[in-house]
Amino acid sequence: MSTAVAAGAHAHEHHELGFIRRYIFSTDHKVIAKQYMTASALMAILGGLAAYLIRWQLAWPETDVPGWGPFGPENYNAYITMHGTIMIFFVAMPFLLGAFGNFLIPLMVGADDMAFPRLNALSFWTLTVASTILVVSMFLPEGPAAAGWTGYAPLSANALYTGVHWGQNLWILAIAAEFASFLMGGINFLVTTLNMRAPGMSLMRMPLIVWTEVTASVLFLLSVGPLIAGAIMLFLDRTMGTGFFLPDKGGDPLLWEHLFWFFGHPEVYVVALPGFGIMLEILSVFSRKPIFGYKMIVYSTITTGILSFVVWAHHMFVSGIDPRLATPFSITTILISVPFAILVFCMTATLYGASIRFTAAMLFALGGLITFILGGVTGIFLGSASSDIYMHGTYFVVSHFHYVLFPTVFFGGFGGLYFWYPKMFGRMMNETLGKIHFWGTFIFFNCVFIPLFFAGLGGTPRRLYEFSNYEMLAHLQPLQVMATWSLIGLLIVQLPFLFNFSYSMFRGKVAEKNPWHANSLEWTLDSPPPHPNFPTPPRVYHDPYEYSVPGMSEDWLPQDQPMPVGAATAAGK
Amino acid sequence: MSAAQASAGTTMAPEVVETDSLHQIPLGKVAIWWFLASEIMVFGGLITSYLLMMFAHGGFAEQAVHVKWKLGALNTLVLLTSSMTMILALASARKKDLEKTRMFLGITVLLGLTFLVIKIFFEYIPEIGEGFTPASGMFWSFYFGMTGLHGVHVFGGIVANFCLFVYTMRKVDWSLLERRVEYAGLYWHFVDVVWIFLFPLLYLT
Amino acid sequence: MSEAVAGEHTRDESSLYVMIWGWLIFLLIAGLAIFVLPISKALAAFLIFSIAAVKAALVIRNYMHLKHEHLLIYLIVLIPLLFFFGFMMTLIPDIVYRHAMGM
Amino acid sequence: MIQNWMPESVSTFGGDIDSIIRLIFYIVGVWFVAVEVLIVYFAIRYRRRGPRQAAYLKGDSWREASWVLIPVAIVLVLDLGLDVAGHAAWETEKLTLPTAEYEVGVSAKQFNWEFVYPGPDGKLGTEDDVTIENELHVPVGKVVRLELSSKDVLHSFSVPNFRLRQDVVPGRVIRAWFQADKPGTYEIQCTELCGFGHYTMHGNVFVQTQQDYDNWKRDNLKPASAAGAQ
Repeated sequence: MSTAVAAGAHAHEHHELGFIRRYIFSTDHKVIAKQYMTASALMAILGGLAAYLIRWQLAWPETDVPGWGPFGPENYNAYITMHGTIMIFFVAMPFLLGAFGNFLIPLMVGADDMAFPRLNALSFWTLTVASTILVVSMFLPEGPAAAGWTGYAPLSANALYTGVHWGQNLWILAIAAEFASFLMGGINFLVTTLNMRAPGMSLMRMPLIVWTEVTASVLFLLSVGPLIAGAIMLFLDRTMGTGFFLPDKGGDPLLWEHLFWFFGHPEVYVVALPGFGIMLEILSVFSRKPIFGYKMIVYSTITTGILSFVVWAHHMFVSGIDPRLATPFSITTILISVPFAILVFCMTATLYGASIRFTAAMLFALGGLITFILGGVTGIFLGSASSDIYMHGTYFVVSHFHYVLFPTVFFGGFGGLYFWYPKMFGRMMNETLGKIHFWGTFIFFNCVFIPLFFAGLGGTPRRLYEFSNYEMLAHLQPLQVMATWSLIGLLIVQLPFLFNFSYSMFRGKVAEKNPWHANSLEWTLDSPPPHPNFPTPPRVYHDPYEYSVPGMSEDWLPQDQPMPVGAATAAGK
Repeated sequence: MSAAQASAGTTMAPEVVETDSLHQIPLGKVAIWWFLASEIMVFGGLITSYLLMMFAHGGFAEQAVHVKWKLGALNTLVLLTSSMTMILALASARKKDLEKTRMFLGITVLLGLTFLVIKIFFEYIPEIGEGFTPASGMFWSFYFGMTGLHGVHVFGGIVANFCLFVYTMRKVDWSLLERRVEYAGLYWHFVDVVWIFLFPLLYLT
Repeated sequence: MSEAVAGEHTRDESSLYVMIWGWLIFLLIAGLAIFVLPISKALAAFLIFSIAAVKAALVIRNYMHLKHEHLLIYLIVLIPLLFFFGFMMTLIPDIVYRHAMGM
Repeated sequence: MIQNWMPESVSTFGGDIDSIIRLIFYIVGVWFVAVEVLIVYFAIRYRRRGPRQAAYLKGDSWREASWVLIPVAIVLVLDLGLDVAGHAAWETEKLTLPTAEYEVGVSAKQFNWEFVYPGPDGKLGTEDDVTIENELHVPVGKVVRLELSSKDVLHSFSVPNFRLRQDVVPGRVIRAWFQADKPGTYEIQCTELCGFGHYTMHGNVFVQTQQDYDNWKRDNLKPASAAGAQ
């Protein structure tokens, strides 16, 4: 029984279905991807609101927040917790893994749908449940969890310490449900990529975004277990009176930190790698060049994945673990900069001798690369144990990880949206608005976090409600004010994007099959692609980055077209 | 889920073998193994924490004398046997012998239930009666936490097997049944393996 | 399910399965025997856990018929075990350290 | 130049920490500027002008790959160098405990620092200890050992001027030390989220000349029991 027939039958039963089954409880990976995108967008608005409240309080302490009202210390702790949790677990992962992974993997490997369409839908609805739980917890009388997104015990393990009872419990439940959702999703990604590739699509011919998504899924699958165990123990501590993390009952707070960061560090790469994948795709297409060093990038991605499992204790250098652990962990930590250096240098080398078209997508990819580098290099300060003694827990850390996550999640993500929007919705987005959006985002983002680097160097601790207690920080207050103004700007420049996104969906210029002249398989299909994706199973002849092949008339060569003999020899193959 | 695996499992295999040997493995099997891999990490996290606590401050052995290791041994016997019946169910499914498949699945379900009954009514309840609750000491926290999580897994396995048992009541699609029994079995044996380690950890310390 | 895999299973292995079960029971009894016998705690623990490992190996290789599987499946099983042990090993100095500091 | 942004370093090991920070800053700074400039230059230099075909470079051959691998090799060497350079400072501050000339117990609680000074018998943990909140008085130029413990949740004892930071973990006693070499008043921060009052958990270190310290000690470190007896 061949793919097309199987999925064809599969699809027919769909087309007779009504609106609900087709758009709400659909099992079509493209629809599910859009659902993920919507979910993450809604949560992103919440996260942005939290950021606005936090920053306003930090700039003008104890003044009523416009459009909100008074904002007390307990609210502050609650909202930094929510901001972190939402942005990492309910925006970054659904956006980069859920939306892009779901949309791209089957299309790019030439499969008709995910391996397990129903499991796919289930994982999305599990995520919805998780988000709902989290949002509900924000409306509890005593407020949501307030122990930080890392939920360090014992603060999180005993309600007495924060005064939050069910807020924290619901936080644990929400996180657990989110994990369940992405476990299902990750298994789906892996099986699809391993088993459902089209003929000729060998592993080394897969687009890099697929590689990064899959590596991210593996990292998630293998790292999340200990934290699930930890979450169970934490929940028992809060509800059954056990004392896993409570010293007065013989527990050990550092155990939670170990369990959390064993997951928490790979999680960084779970988010960062897909962002890089998107940037790589865009870079290659708009510089009309093959990615420089495809194999090197693949291997460094895998190396990053493996290394990310042996660096977690660098979050705990000064947390009271055996100080002798610090040196090995700072070696591994700093070593992880090597694969990332390869990644960055390869991207730079891809620009060399290119013929670059500065579309909004390309601008976002380049902007992401440029900003990420700052996030990467500042990591060295924190990776070296001795300088971490001073930097740890300051705004320097805050800026560092925002510089790592924002470029990958938002620059990468926005770039991906501008790039694949035609394929997703069959219409083009407005380029001018897109460029306004990019420059606004780029400038304001840097204006938010560069000041905070210096605030951190000045010794400002993070997670402080306000700084008036410290004379030594008084002279740094202007930096906080600047950051807040920039954040307001950053939030405002998202409006053109939202308008552009929703307007183009109905009024945008109708997109043809391959508006960017790109190579990978999804561009060989109509926009938007039908379900089943491939009316005839595609056959793949070469890797997806054959741009500007010497001795060819046009400068791109789709994956499902064999390389002309003359060109192949000219390309030195 | 298993149905999804089944439908997908049949689709790709034949035509893509030419590309890549991985395609010979049915989708569902790869998925189940990945699922088990993450499960290994879950129980791994718990076991690691348990050992860490045990080394960090002893006193576990003194507590462990209160658990009913004879019943634990009996439960181990039950689970091991159920594992055998499960694999025999698969064997007879491969021989297209519906009667035996159904019988072995039924036995497996019954053995699973026996395990839970012994666990709950002959261990948990008397122990709590004797005043050993999850709140009474680190060892008991781990004892109830780990066996409880394992028990949940056992229950899940029982449900899955019972669904298969019911499925065998009707006219069956053999390849489908064979795959489902195999995947349910993989999970069931994994639960068994977990217990093989939990038993000495918790009862024989 | 492709012929290659199905082919391996066509021969009947039921008798083998029962034999494995016999071994498992024997090992279980052996473990319990070691538990009740008056030998040093450390040695007993070592023996009991080696036996548990053997039992697990028997179940995984035969009942979960890993021995018939593709290399990929082995990797899927071994990698998490690797990380699990690495994790455990890394935490040990932490405990030792706590004892050294008298905590 | 990164120094100007950091509070003055007044402890013996502060200088080492600062020098490693400076080292990282310069190494990393050079790379950062170099790569950014290169990217921007490429972006401008190779922008699309007319139908020029882009170069076909896959970086598969070793010769091409070396453009990336050689810089990466340098990065690797520098990384290891940084690890070696960084270890010394970590060793002095965290791995070694010089014999203490003064001992102070630090007991953190939501949301105060309690400093426990040994009474006349000069030993900690005896009943004549004196507890003072949020004020740590130490003599200049003497090795002071802190015995950090917490009564409730995680805290972190941080004195930016000393480049000293150590989390305080309930259920453990963690030792830290410092030797201040400049009299003055420096601020103590709690840098681990410890509840809604986290931002109020603020203290001061008074580094005093031996003379001032002895006076202060005479006036303030009377055993509580003796005071009660009178």
